[in-house]
Amino acid sequence: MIAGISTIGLGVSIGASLLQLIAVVLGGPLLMGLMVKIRARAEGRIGPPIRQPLLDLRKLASKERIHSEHTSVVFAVAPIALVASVAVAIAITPLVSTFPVLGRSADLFVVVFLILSGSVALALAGLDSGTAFGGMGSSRAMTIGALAEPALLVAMLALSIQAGSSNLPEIVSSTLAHPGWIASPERLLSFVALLIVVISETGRIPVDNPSTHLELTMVHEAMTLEYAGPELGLVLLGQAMRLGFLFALVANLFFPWGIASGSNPAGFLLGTVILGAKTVVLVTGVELIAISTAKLRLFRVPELLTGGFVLAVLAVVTGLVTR
Amino acid sequence: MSGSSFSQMLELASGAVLVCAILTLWRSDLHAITSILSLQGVSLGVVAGALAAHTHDGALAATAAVVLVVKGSVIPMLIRQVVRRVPGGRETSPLINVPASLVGASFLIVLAYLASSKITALSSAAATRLAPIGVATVLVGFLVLVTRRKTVSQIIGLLLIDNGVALVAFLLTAGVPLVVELGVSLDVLLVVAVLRVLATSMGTVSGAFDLDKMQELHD
Amino acid sequence: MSRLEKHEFAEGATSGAHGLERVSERCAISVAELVPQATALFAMQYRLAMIAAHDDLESLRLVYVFLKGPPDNRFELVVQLDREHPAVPSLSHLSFSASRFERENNDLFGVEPVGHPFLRRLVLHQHWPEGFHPMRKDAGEMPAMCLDASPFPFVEVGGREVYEIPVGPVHAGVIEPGHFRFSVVGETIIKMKARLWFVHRGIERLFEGRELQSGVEIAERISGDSAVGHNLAYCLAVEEAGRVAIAPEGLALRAILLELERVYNHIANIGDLCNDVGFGIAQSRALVLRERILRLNAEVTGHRLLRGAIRPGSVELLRLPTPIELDSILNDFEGLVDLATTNSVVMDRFRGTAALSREDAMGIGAIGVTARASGLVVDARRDHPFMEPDDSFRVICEETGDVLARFLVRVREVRNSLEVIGTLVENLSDLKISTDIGPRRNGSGLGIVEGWRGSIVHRVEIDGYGFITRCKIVDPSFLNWPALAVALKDTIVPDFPLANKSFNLSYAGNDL
Amino acid sequence: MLIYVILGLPLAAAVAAGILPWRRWVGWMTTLANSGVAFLGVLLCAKTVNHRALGALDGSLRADALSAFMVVVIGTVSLLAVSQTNRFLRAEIDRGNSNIRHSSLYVVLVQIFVACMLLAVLSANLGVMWVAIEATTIATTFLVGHRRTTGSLEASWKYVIICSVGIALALLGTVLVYFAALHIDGAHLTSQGATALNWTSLQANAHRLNTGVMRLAMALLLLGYGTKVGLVPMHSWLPDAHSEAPAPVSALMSGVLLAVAFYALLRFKAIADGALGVGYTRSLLVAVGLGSLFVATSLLLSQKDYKRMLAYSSMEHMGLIALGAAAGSSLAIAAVLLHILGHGIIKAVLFLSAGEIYLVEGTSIITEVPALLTRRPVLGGIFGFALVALIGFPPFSLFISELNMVRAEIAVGLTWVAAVSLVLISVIFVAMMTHGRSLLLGEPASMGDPRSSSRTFAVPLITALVASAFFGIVAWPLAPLLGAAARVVAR
Repeated sequence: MIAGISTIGLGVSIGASLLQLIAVVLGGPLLMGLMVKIRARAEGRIGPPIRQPLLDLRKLASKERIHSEHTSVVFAVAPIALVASVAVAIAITPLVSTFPVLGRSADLFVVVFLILSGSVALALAGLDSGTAFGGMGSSRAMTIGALAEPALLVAMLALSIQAGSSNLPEIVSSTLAHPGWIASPERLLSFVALLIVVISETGRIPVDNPSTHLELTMVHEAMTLEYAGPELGLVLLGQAMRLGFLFALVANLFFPWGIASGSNPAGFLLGTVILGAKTVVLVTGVELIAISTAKLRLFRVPELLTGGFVLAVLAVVTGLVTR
Repeated sequence: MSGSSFSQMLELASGAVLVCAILTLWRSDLHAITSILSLQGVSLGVVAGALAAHTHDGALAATAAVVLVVKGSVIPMLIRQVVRRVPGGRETSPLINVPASLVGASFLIVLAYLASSKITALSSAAATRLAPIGVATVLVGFLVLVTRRKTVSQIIGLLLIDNGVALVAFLLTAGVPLVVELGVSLDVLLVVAVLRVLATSMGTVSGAFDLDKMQELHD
Repeated sequence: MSRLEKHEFAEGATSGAHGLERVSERCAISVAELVPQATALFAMQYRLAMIAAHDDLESLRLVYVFLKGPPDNRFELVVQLDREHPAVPSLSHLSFSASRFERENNDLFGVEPVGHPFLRRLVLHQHWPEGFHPMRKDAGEMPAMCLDASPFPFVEVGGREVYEIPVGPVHAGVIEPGHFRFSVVGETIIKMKARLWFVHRGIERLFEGRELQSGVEIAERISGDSAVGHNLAYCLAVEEAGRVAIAPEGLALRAILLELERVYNHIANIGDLCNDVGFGIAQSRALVLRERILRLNAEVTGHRLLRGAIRPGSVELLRLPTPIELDSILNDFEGLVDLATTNSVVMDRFRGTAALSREDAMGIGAIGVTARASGLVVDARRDHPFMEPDDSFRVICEETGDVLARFLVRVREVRNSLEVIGTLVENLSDLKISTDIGPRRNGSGLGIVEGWRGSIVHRVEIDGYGFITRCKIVDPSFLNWPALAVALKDTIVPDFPLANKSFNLSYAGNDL
Repeated sequence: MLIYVILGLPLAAAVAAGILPWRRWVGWMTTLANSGVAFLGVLLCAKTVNHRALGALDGSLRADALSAFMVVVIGTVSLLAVSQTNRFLRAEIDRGNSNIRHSSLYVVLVQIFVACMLLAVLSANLGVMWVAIEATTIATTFLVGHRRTTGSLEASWKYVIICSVGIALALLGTVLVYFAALHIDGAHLTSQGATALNWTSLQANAHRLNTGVMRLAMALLLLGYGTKVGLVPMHSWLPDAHSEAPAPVSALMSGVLLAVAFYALLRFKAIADGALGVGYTRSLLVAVGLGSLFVATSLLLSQKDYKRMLAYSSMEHMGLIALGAAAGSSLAIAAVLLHILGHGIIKAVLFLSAGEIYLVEGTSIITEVPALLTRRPVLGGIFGFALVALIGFPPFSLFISELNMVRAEIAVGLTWVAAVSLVLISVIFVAMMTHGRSLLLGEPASMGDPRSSSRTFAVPLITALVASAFFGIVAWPLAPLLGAAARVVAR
């Protein structure tokens, strides 16, 4: 499996990674727009166009930079750190091709670490602004993150036990080789657990309400209240990329079919299209769940996340039992 | 039934039994919990049915039918009648909160896996390997029983334990002999019926569906 | 009662104007008699509905309006005060509402409540100069605002790990202004203090010197969502002052409008509650339904918010809602309610959130939906009816006092209101009822209407030339705002918007 | 045939009592049925004493010396308890606490209860035995909650929940034993089928059972059936159920139900000893036995309620029996069985007289019933003698059995266990004497009505006391039977 990388050449790998990055940078905002659209349609509204987030980003990029005088360098660096960490994660994860650059290092623990460091950067920025809401948002986000990250790790562990490796390209490749795995209990359990984590990490209902403007109830929004202009654009881009990345990752871990495994450029293009289709299906499903439910009471969110954690543990144990 | 689809079916149905047990810890809406319990009974019946189909065992098929009827519909129906009388229909005051009990459950699941290593070592059959799932269900049932304060929740905890034992029995020994199994099912049914009557009269005598309100006896 | 010296209300104790049993009494007393008289009235289960202050140029006059029902009992205590040193003994030890009215009069008229334990500014913010009382006849021009005003004294909550979250007065979203300060431990609210009166417009002063008919335009804009409630209260007060009786059909037409207003506002609120828990799909359905009713309103009265149909002495509708329309609204409404009540997450958010106990509701003197959700049976349609209540009318109460209770009270009131409208339209044919409100005479009148938030009370005084000399307004929000603060204790911060929305109090109606 | 009749008698009595409305003679009829059980039990003993076993129903039912001995215990104690049923029911009806319909139900349930216990000891199949013991829980629930007060309902709730959990664990243990039996020597046997759960075949193949599984199974079984026996850690139902149940039911539960559950443990112990050697089960039994003794001691010291005092004393004796069983030698098991018989009879007498005291005094607080001996000499006398017997005074049989258990423990090297248990027994001795003295002796506050206890009450109880003393002095009628029964399970 790993031997394949040598046959494919560094250049192609870099090309694949770049393609992934471009796909997610463009696709993430579009997915966000899609979610807004789906909700609007379900509520009987027309809603903004799907490309609205991209338009917003362009608008924000052309604005002037404004910093609160109470903020430090952390506040300025955090958006860049967020985008950079997600970008690295995107580049090394098999999304379009099974052989992205640095695929050997694409250990799932590395990816989890990258995602986590983006969250930490945002939380620090929320604290740095010194406002009541920023601190509140950071504390809530960290509480939720502290429960979501272990669930994410354990759910991934369940997958790596089944595949016999924690290397993401290998997990994806071996899933391709054993299609029967997707109906196994540990796959189903870790899929549900991962879905819960992704919903909470991307701040969707029922964990967080991305469309609310009520300061007191917000989680992820509250941390970024003080941002404006291009930096707000970066934060939004980072969040959109993270959303796109997480959904694409989940889609590929559980339904890897269509991913390019050779060096054929046509295969890459096909892989991109199929990846887009998979994530759209997944995102639609998640948004439909979000529409049919309401936001949980803040103190019930830990119940949901620990539930996800237990399911992940269950997946690991079932994996051990049925091996 | 082919070997691999048989074992996959067995895995899914057994997994469902345990997931249902986790869900009873997770949810506090008693109506929902009752439905989950019913689902668990059905999953248990499916386990027995799959085993019966695999081994062409008529007695086991009969057992599966009994389990489906008794645990899938009769017992949940009895419990639903008690739930209707609980004001609010919710488990409001568990001794430890839901996240903590869920984390506890994950420890119990690992514990069950470790504790069952001696059992799984004895046979390499597909079913035997799944025995820890049954043991874990028993332990989760214990957790429900110990931490929940509504009379109904305690009945549910008891049934979880019982379903877990039944799952172990099916997986390890393809069910105890039919006569014993019938006796066991009858006993469980009677216990639930008895508990239902007790819960109802406790509700009418002292208005207590909450065991915290019943603290007359202690040393 | 025996201790009270009775003075007959100008023309007979029982006003048979609307064919309803009503006991109205007025009693002029000295300052010294106030506390014993009020104590006696409170002992007889009267509630203090307002303290209206009047500047009669040579002296100041306070009118304490006490209400009790059913049967409809209204009692006014009138106290004359020295204009130079106006002071009355405070009733704050008898009634929490009294303490708020006294602070209001202290700000606006300079009437000092002697013995008030908590005498701080209420209506006027700190930048108003000391000693300026805008409602006095001789207040003159608007004074310059002070820049060095002391900050508003919030009670600070000490202790480890307590921190403060200031919110407002400008909020995200289109909401009226109000400043809230939370003292919080973790996510739990220990204390919430609301600072209002950012939109104080001097409405009561605007009434003074207007013609009776032209008071309508102001009354309908006191609180935009309660156009009928406030206007009807105003008209009833004017008609009582002028001793005018409206034919029962006219009262029924007015009742239809009142209930329509209740329905569209309650439905909007039900949708808002769902939106605040992130259940947008229910809100969009509620908004669609509200829009349908607003269009119906436009067809019934010519105005989407039901303005312009009710005037002193008259009521005029363009058409009546048809039973088919009402049925269809009810049908859609039941679908909406089903959507919300069958969602366990929504119900979980509502249940137990921001519970206001019956005792607290009573102690604060809460009224309207807020009070009924906490199990208090108060409804002006039963207690102080302006027309014989319809047989289908029910006072709707819940016991738990939480968000769910307030939600359910609204749901059940919508059903009941639609039923009431349905039976009222059956027996009506005339769409226009008009009575001449002359000949001119001077006097005072009290209008009490159960608006959709609660009892709205207007007390109007008119002179012999057809002009208003004073209009004192009490919106239910004025009495209910303190209840929100009490209910929030031990609620978590993210539940505040939901709790606030469930009370759904008016800023404009409170600030006046 | 004999086995069928023994099982059929209480069942027939139950059916009859179910059809007929409750009358005094119905009560006497059930008494007759139970005396029949006791008598036939003796007959069964005579047939099995020479190590023969009787089978019935294709070998599903089986009676050896141990079963026969248990039948005698069940018969005797239920005879004692049922003989007081009429008095109890009459009193309840007179006080308006009960009616004819409830009384009928009561009689039926008692007989079903007895039948279930008989089935448990006569079953050859460990699964059927489980079903029978679980059925006793169901039958006794409403008996415990007979008075329908808050306290009795709470007690029966606790009783059902805790015992059902325990018994579910026992089922898990049974399943594991069955699993081990199906995989003898690591090979999967399917031919065994239903007989794999027959304890004779299990005992024969014991040495070939997988040790890992058997360890887990035995721990679960001890925890599970231990719940029914009232051993720690799942004992908390016992004081509540025993103190809230009507006196005859308490007598039956304390006297025999605990013993029947212990009988199940003895059976499994024999299998486990074959598979694992004596050490494993012994250490488990010592742990729960000493634990129970310790808990019972600490709670007896400060006990204010005489019914709860008797309940904790049951825990104490079950702890002693567990320690005796831990020793496991023939001598020890014989002593254990004698202790079961002696405790059953004495505890039944005590609970019945405690019920009588409660009936006439209206309270179960020890200090509120002073000078019983002066005011009610017969009742006080019976209670006093029974208490003395319970503490282990000679000449009553409990003295002999406790002595022999201690001797057996020392003989197998459990000297420290014997020493600890003797210390705890001494503490209990002092505690019970103190409670007994404040109950029986002292200055009567008022004479009350010196209503003499009726003959139907006194005669059976005095007879039982005399019998207990008789077996304490001369052991010969029992010795061969005990020996034979002990050899069934002892190594």
